[in-house]
Amino acid sequence: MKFTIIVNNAPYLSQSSDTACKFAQALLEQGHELVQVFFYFDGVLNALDNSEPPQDDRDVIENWSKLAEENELDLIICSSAALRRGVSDKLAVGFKSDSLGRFSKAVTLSDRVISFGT
Amino acid sequence: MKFTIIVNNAPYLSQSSDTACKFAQALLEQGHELVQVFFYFDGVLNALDNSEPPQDDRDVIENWSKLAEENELDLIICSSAALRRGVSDKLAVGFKSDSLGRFSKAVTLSDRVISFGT
Amino acid sequence: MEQKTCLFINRRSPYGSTHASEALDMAFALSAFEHRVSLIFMDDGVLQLMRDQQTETIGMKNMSPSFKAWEDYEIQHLYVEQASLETRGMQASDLLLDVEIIDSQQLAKVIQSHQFIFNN
Amino acid sequence: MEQKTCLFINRRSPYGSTHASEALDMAFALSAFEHRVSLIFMDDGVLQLMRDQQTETIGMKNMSPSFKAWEDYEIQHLYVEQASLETRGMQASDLLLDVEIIDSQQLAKVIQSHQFIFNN
Amino acid sequence: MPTLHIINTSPNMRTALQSCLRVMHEDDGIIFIEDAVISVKKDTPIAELIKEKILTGKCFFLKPDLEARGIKEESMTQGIKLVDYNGFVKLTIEFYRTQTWS
Amino acid sequence: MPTLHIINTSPNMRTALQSCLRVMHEDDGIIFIEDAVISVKKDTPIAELIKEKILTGKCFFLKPDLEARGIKEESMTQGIKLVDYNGFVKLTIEFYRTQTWS
Repeated sequence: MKFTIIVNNAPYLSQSSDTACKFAQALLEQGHELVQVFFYFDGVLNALDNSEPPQDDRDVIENWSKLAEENELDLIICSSAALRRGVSDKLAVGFKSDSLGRFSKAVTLSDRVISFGT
Repeated sequence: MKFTIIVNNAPYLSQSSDTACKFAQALLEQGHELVQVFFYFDGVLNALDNSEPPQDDRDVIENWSKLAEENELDLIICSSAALRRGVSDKLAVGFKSDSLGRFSKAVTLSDRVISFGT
Repeated sequence: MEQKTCLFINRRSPYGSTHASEALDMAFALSAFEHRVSLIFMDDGVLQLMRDQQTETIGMKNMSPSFKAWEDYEIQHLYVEQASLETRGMQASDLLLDVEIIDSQQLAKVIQSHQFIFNN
Repeated sequence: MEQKTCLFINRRSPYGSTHASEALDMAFALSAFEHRVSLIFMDDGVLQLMRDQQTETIGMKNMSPSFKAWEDYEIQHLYVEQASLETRGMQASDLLLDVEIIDSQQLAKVIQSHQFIFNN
Repeated sequence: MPTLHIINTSPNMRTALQSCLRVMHEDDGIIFIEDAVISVKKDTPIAELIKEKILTGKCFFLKPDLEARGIKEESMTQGIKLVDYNGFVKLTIEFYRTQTWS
Repeated sequence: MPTLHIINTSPNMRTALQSCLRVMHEDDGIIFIEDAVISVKKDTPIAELIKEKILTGKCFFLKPDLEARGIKEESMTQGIKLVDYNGFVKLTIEFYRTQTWS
């Protein structure tokens, strides 16, 4: 089955980004296809480069980067939401900035679109 | 009277940062002293440089920068909250990253400590 | 391209966050890319449609003109939940647009008739 | 330096956000800098004190050990609101710390005895 | 030494107002800002909740947030007080401390 | 074609659950994740709210979030179903669409 996942919240402020990442991992392990992970609203803040969480806590952004690398995933942040918030061109590994049009294409190709947070 | 203002939420996600800025302006116009504006939790995201909101909307971060310049204010973001979230060293005009100790000193000097958001 | 039926459930007050305005951007974008988009306003989302919003003093962009852009897009339906209006002491005449006012059971059926639901 | 009396009102569930854990960091910092700090747990904040939290599967840092750091700081009081426990079907024996369980009216008085209130 | 309670989220969407009312002292004031200003509407469940507090004359609303949301004076509960940002600052001085509820 | 409703905030703090229940179809399912898992506790006001839904056998809870918050099996309402992340994925396939309530 073909999934698109939407991440609507900033990392750390909300557990939603963590849950979305665990969910994405589980669906990939089950052999499903992840068409796109789209980051909207404050979700675009998941792409900030060079975050350094405390050593004894998890690294939300790195978890996404790893998942993207291992599975050749598209992690797309909405360019206009990112521009508004000052998320610059230098993004964490695996993230790309693109338009709502790119998201719209993912919707076309998907059997399920699942939102995490807001 | 001496105020410290705490901004707890990200810009745009929440109106709290806007309200805090309007409140700060009003208290300065009334001749009160603003010891410190301290940004905590996702409030540190107010310091992201180079944000470009849509032309017909307000620029929350620039509003803070202007207020700081005109009134020689300290806009302090919590360094550990910033590090965790990937808010880098290059901050918007008027913002400085510093420890909770710096905030603690502001508390010492204040008659009122007022929180906006969370 | 395969069109999908997309339903936006708008539950937030305007201005307290950008959720209301950014959700509209997404709805318009999906509509522009040939998806079939409808919107439901419920809970505090009904406040997005209030007449006479004046945002000068809070220094934020007025959302109301955005709703006039409806006509440029092929938005299928605009629904408002009756119960949400009542709880807030509001009536159809308070709203700046002609909408379909429906009860909660009809709303449940609207949800069932769409493929994808977007919340905000 | 003038000491202030600071009260943290912790109303959030742990793990759903970092509010709970970052609020503790701030409370400890103010205490380390000679302010007189107390904490109230109310609403979902009482869940921060639940015994036997196991966070391995969600991949997040367990908050419980942080509470043992109390003893290194001079935290004045730890209060828990009785009504918040009851609504959640919880009892004092569910909590990992000895705390002062107070009713809502006592809580109102605690607030009145502090200079600055911090919410999260 | 009364407290000014600041509510900034909608009581239709969150339970912060109930918690605030539960632990509020009778001398305390309350100001509704941002999304919380919807509480001003008369003849609603929230109006009922804050009825007694309004009678004490210590129920305030931030006017710019009311205007932004198009809420008209004739739909407001009687007895509430409107303030602008300047008035908000003055309230935080008049009361001894503030407490924010989100 | 039933819907899976996803609740991710605490019904003690927000009113999303009430809105969800109001517009939910009787065939729909509901899964409580993140801060919403506190809804699992028996003999509470929330348990009462979702009582009927539990009887339909379509009330799910994300187990890792329950464990994180130290909620024991003996304090849970009978009839609820626990799932892990894999089970959560399967539910989103079993139901025709999802709707998230925050």
